[in-house]
Amino acid sequence: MAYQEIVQRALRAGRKLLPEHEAYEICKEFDIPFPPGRIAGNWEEAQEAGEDLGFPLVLKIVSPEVIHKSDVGGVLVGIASPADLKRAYDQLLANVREKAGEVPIDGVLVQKAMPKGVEVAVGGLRDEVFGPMIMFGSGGILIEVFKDVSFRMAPFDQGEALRQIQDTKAYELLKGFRGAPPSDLEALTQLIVHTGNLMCRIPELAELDFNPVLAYPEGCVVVDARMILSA
Amino acid sequence: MAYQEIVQRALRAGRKLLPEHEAYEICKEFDIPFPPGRIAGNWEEAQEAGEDLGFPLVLKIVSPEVIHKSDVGGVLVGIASPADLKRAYDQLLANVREKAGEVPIDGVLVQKAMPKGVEVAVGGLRDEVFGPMIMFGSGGILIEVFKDVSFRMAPFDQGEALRQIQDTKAYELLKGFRGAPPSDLEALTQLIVHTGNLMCRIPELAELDFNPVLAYPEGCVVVDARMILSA
Amino acid sequence: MATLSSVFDPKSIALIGASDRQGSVGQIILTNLLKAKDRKIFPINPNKETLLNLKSYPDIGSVPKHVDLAVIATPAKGVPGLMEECGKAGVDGAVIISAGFRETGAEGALLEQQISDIRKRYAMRILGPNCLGFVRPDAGLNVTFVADSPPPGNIAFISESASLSSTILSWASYAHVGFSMIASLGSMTDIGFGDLIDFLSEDWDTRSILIYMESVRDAKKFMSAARAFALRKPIVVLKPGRFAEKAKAEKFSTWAPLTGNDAVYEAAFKRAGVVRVKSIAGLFHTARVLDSKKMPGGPRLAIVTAAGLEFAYAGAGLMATDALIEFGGEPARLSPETIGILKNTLPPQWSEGNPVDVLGRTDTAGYSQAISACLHDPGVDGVLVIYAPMNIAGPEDVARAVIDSAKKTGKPIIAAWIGGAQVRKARELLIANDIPTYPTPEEAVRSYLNMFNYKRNLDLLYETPAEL
Amino acid sequence: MATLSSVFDPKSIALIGASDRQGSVGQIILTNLLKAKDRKIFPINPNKETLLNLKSYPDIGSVPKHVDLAVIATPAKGVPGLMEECGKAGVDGAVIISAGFRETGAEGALLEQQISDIRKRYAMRILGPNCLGFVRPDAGLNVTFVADSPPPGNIAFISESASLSSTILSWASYAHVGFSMIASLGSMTDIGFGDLIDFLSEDWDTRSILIYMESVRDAKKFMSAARAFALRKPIVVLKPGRFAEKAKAEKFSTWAPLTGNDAVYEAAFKRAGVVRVKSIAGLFHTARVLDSKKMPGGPRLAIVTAAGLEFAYAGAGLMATDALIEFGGEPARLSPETIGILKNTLPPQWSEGNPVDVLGRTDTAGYSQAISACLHDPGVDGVLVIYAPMNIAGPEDVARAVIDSAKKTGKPIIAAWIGGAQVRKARELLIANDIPTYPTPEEAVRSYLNMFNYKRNLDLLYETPAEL
Ligand SMILES: CC(C)(COP(=O)(O)OP(=O)(O)OC[C@H]1O[C@@H](n2cnc3c(N)ncnc32)[C@H](O)[C@@H]1OP(=O)(O)O)[C@@H](O)C(=O)NCCC(=O)NCCS
Ligand SMILES: CC(C)(COP(=O)(O)OP(=O)(O)OC[C@H]1O[C@@H](n2cnc3c(N)ncnc32)[C@H](O)[C@@H]1OP(=O)(O)O)[C@@H](O)C(=O)NCCC(=O)NCCS
Ligand SMILES: [Ca+2]
Ligand SMILES: [Ca+2]
Repeated sequence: MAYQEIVQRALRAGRKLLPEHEAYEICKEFDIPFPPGRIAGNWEEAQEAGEDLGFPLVLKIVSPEVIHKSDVGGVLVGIASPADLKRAYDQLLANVREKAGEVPIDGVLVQKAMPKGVEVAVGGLRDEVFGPMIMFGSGGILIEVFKDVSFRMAPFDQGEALRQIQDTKAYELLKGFRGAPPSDLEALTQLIVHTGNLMCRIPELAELDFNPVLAYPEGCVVVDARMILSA
Repeated sequence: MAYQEIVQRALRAGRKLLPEHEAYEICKEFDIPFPPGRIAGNWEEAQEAGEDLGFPLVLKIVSPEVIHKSDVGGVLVGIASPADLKRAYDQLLANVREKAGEVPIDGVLVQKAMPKGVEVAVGGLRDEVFGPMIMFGSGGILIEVFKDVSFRMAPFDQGEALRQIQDTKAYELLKGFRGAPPSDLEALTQLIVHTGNLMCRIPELAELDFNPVLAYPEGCVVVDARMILSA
Repeated sequence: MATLSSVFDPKSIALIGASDRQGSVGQIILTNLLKAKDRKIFPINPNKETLLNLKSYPDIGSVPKHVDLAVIATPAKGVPGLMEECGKAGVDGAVIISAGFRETGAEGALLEQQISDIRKRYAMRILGPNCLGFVRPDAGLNVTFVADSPPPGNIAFISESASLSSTILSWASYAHVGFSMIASLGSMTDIGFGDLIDFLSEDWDTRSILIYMESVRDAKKFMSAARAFALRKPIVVLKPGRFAEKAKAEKFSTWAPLTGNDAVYEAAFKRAGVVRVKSIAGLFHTARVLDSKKMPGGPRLAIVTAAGLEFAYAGAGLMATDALIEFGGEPARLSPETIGILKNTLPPQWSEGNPVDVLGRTDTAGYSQAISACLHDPGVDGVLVIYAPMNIAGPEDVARAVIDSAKKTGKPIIAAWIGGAQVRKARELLIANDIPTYPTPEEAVRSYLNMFNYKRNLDLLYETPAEL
Repeated sequence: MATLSSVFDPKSIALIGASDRQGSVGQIILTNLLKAKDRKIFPINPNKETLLNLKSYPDIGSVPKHVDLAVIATPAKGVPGLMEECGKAGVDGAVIISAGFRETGAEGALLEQQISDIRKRYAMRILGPNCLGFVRPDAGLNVTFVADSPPPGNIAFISESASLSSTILSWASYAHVGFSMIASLGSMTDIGFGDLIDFLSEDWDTRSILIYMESVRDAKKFMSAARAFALRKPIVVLKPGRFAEKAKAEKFSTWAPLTGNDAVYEAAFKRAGVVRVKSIAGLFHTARVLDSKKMPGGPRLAIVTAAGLEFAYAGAGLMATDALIEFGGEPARLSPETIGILKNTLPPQWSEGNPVDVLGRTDTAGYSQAISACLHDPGVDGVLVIYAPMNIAGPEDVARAVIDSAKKTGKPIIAAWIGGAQVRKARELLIANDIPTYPTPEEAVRSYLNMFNYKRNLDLLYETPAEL
């Protein structure tokens, strides 16, 4: 499905939030890497997805009304076997029902668990004066505590993305801190540039948030994504 | 054993490094909390220690010639059962032999695994001009990447220790970031004050390094410790 | 649509609200206008036959010639009517000095809307309202009610704040810093930052632009104009609101929302190749550096201190080194050749490195040789000379040595003459000879690095895509 | 051991190396000494019968009275012999101006060691060697070879750098900032920071101490002296080497190790209650604030801008607010009562908050009322008045309004008069009336916050244990 359709469908439904799996569909068209995964509407589909993807897995709730999935126990990690998967599947639905009440549930995102990497964050926002901006910074809570973030006007090229990364302390980690192997800056700058293009090409998009993005010695991957459309 | 003895014994042996378990013996006398643990000289003692302490456990190599234990595979974590313990014990010795060669080994430190907490670091150094100084900062690699650290001349009281903490960004995390419960600042400031006293009372000590110190909603604990004596 | 030349390079000017009432706005503007070279001036005042010995006209319609620019300095409520008359009379542009529009509430906003509509109907251009006007020293053209006029030069200053315009006007003549234009934008009903930057990019005399901006109104126009200009010449901006988010969060004040998201402005300035300074002092210092016409090619500064009779303690040189590292510069590493040359010319106790300490007993020749050795070192991008009142060589003598050295090099030389009355004359001498001069070494270093950052941003600019 | 009074408050002074050779060190010192009130001066020179109409003695032994202080200004190699003679003659203290000791290498270090041994044997005290000497303006006592003398006042300046001492000497008279003492420590063979701070803590005239320190030699003595002094009065230090670690790491220069571990110094200053400034400008600004004798009780600054005729754009007031937040201050939140009072006195378009914009048409009474309303607000700790040359009220008139307001309050008022020649007289007027005055609002804000930090550090000091 083309990204315009995803956006238009949400707008028609009066939705401003594009949840993770829809965000990934858009990422796909802009060559932004994300983990293999599949939406399961019931247990059988989840089981099948698990077999196809292989373990370890992560389960995430898919609901138009749940924005902060973790807050309602809507994310379960470390699923190592088919038995784990069954337990996690039931647990996930129970958690959400208990903490979020009777919200509509579109299914469960069965996602391949990604290995550890250097955590960074990439974001986008549309400034009413200057237009699309791309933010890069340390991932997780670091970005908030250390305000370790740098902005650029989109679009821009990989050279500029590299300078954006170099503006932040995250660069120290990415270079390979304390003997760790350096992260793949080629892939990461590509991801940032593609995110810039995405913000430019979809004017309906008000904000996007890829946090964390995991950077590896080879490649990098967005492991949580949200996009918000303008009113 | 009184701290003077530990220090004198090391000096007599021509050692400048006090390894983790010796550092803890000194900590004990200054009311600085560390994880329950025991030195095992052979597998039987390790097994017994495991039974007494309870799982999960951490194993660490004890050798006067291994300063950076992790670098030689000399630390194994996540030991959940007696079977794990056996595997880990053998693995540990094999790792060290492979990576460090035929170094003298005094035994294995069997230590109770501590739950996750906010990671901070406490250090001490003796300046040739101003005397004992205490350093506080973010734990792990953050202290190095973000230079998030504040110094005070020792000794000082808990009020000053609190201001020292407040000089750093770690304070944001300790206050309870993003809805997390606040850490026990009473316990942490006490630990810092005691560390100051320790530096003042042991003039032979050139440097000490508690990194990380884990802070909890109740209490806090040093989970790695090193002390270095003056030449 | 009339071009901006009708506003900023008018051959004929009518002043609506001209007056001979001593000290009135209309009288000061008229006096200023009459100093202009080769421009026709038409005072307009319904109650006067003549003003300052000039024939006065009752209204714009009665002026017998074509009027390029009407300067309006009468109370706000009459301005829409006057603009309509101007339109009918075929006037091309207007500078509206009058306050009392958008900034005063709904009623004023309505007046401003009327002006804007009239302007569009007649295809006129407007600077203001609520502005100080503009000055072009080279043409002797002062369209403001401030009597000062700076020396002619190559810097243009565009300000959203009228009081900062008049501050720069007052400061410029004192500091011997020349300007090609000083313009106050006021309400920006028509002419905004982008328009003026575009206009100035065609102006032969303007080699750099300084801006005081509180918020950009037309971001797109600003970005493309600034970017195009910055590709060839420096633009430096002073913009408040760096802590707007914090001020808002802590309810410190109400202005925060006005100044926008600072991180976004920062990114926009980066993209456009605009250098940002953070304080009014930074603006002054940068103006001085721009006026000196020599740009740092790199961050490596050599420091020549004249630490007087003392041998062991470098004082000011150390402070300068601290500032250099703090603000991202680099103390230059002198080559073995340079060290060799210095060894032959300086007393045996000299510092043997950077800062180069020209010891007390050395006469001015010592400074000249040290400065020249540093300038010839390929590892040196610029030289800072520091003078403190303890030297055996007099402050003016050392200043003259610096001035001579500056004539022989393309690298920037900056000066810090520390102290009181004793060094004042030397400072004035340096300033009059276009050596950027500061009261302390740290301020000198900071301003050097600001200019280097401009250079670097410029270099980076060529690597980013051209389209917005 | 003789007390420091023999050095810093000598009743009888011998100058060894006195001269009448015009411009020589010995001649300038002698001329300076002769201006002292109620002190016996004995010139010593083996080749002269009289010097400047005074009987000269061939050596210290020939002086018929007891000598408290010997000032030595002859070449280094002869100094140990002269010190020995001083000791024998029962002299209590010496100021050794001569250079050529430790700072020049092994041979000089040996000379210095000899001096030190002799000093101990005779229980004398020494300032120097390799120092500029000291000045005590109140007593008219200038024991240096710099002719300037600052006005008497209540600040003591102790400097490891001679050139910074002479800079402050030159600057002080220009800035109308009074000093109780200016002393250059030189080599610190005997008298160091700690000794002098202890001495000054007993000095009635000294109400604050400024220090330029490159490294402390006796840390323990410095800490206890500084801490004791700082409990009652301000100590402010300027110390280079903040980036010594970085400079060392990147091999920028060789001085890094000299200045010690900066984080450790920072902690030591905190413990002692010493405020650190980071630049020479910071030192000057702080001196001005100390001279004004009013200390900020908190970080909440009200800003009164005289933004002239303009309504919508605050310019300088915004820049001041930025600086205030950046450096850890707080824009004062005006109480409803204050807002009410201001509403009644200011034009309807005023800013309704802090910065308080006294609009253009207001006469000086408007400024006085606005300043007074802010000063009476319990939520305001200090007031910054900003003047830019666009005001209808003249720069000196507004300055006088500020001076009058300052007389009626214990809260600090600071001023920023921006611009060029137009505001120079007003600045001088403010300075002469002890209003700390700056060329830009950001510098004013920064200096205010430096002084507030002093206050806060002092408060914290009472909470930390007294023993080191
Ligand atoms: C523009 C302004 C200065 C005029 O104020 P003023 O001088 O008090 O106004 P006046 O009513 O006296 O008018 C000025 C002159 O124009 C004359 N005049 C009035 N209407 C006129 C008209 N339609 N055509 C020509 N002249 C006219 C007046 O007779 C007077 O001349 P006089 O001195 O010979 O009597 C004032 O309204 C204003 O806006 N001040 C603020 C300016 C400002 O702050 N600008 C922005 C900078 S930030
Ligand atoms: C101290 C110093 C200034 C003397 O230099 P100078 O004036 O060239 O020395 P001179 O040899 O001419 O001696 C000075 C006078 O003392 C006289 N003198 C020499 N020996 C003497 C003695 N034993 N007793 C008394 N007077 C003596 C000399 O005859 C001369 O007098 P004159 O001018 O009448 O001939 C110089 O050695 C010095 O150290 N300069 C650096 C000072 C400095 O930097 N201080 C530290 C600040 S950072
Ligand atoms: Ca000039
Ligand atoms: Ca004074």
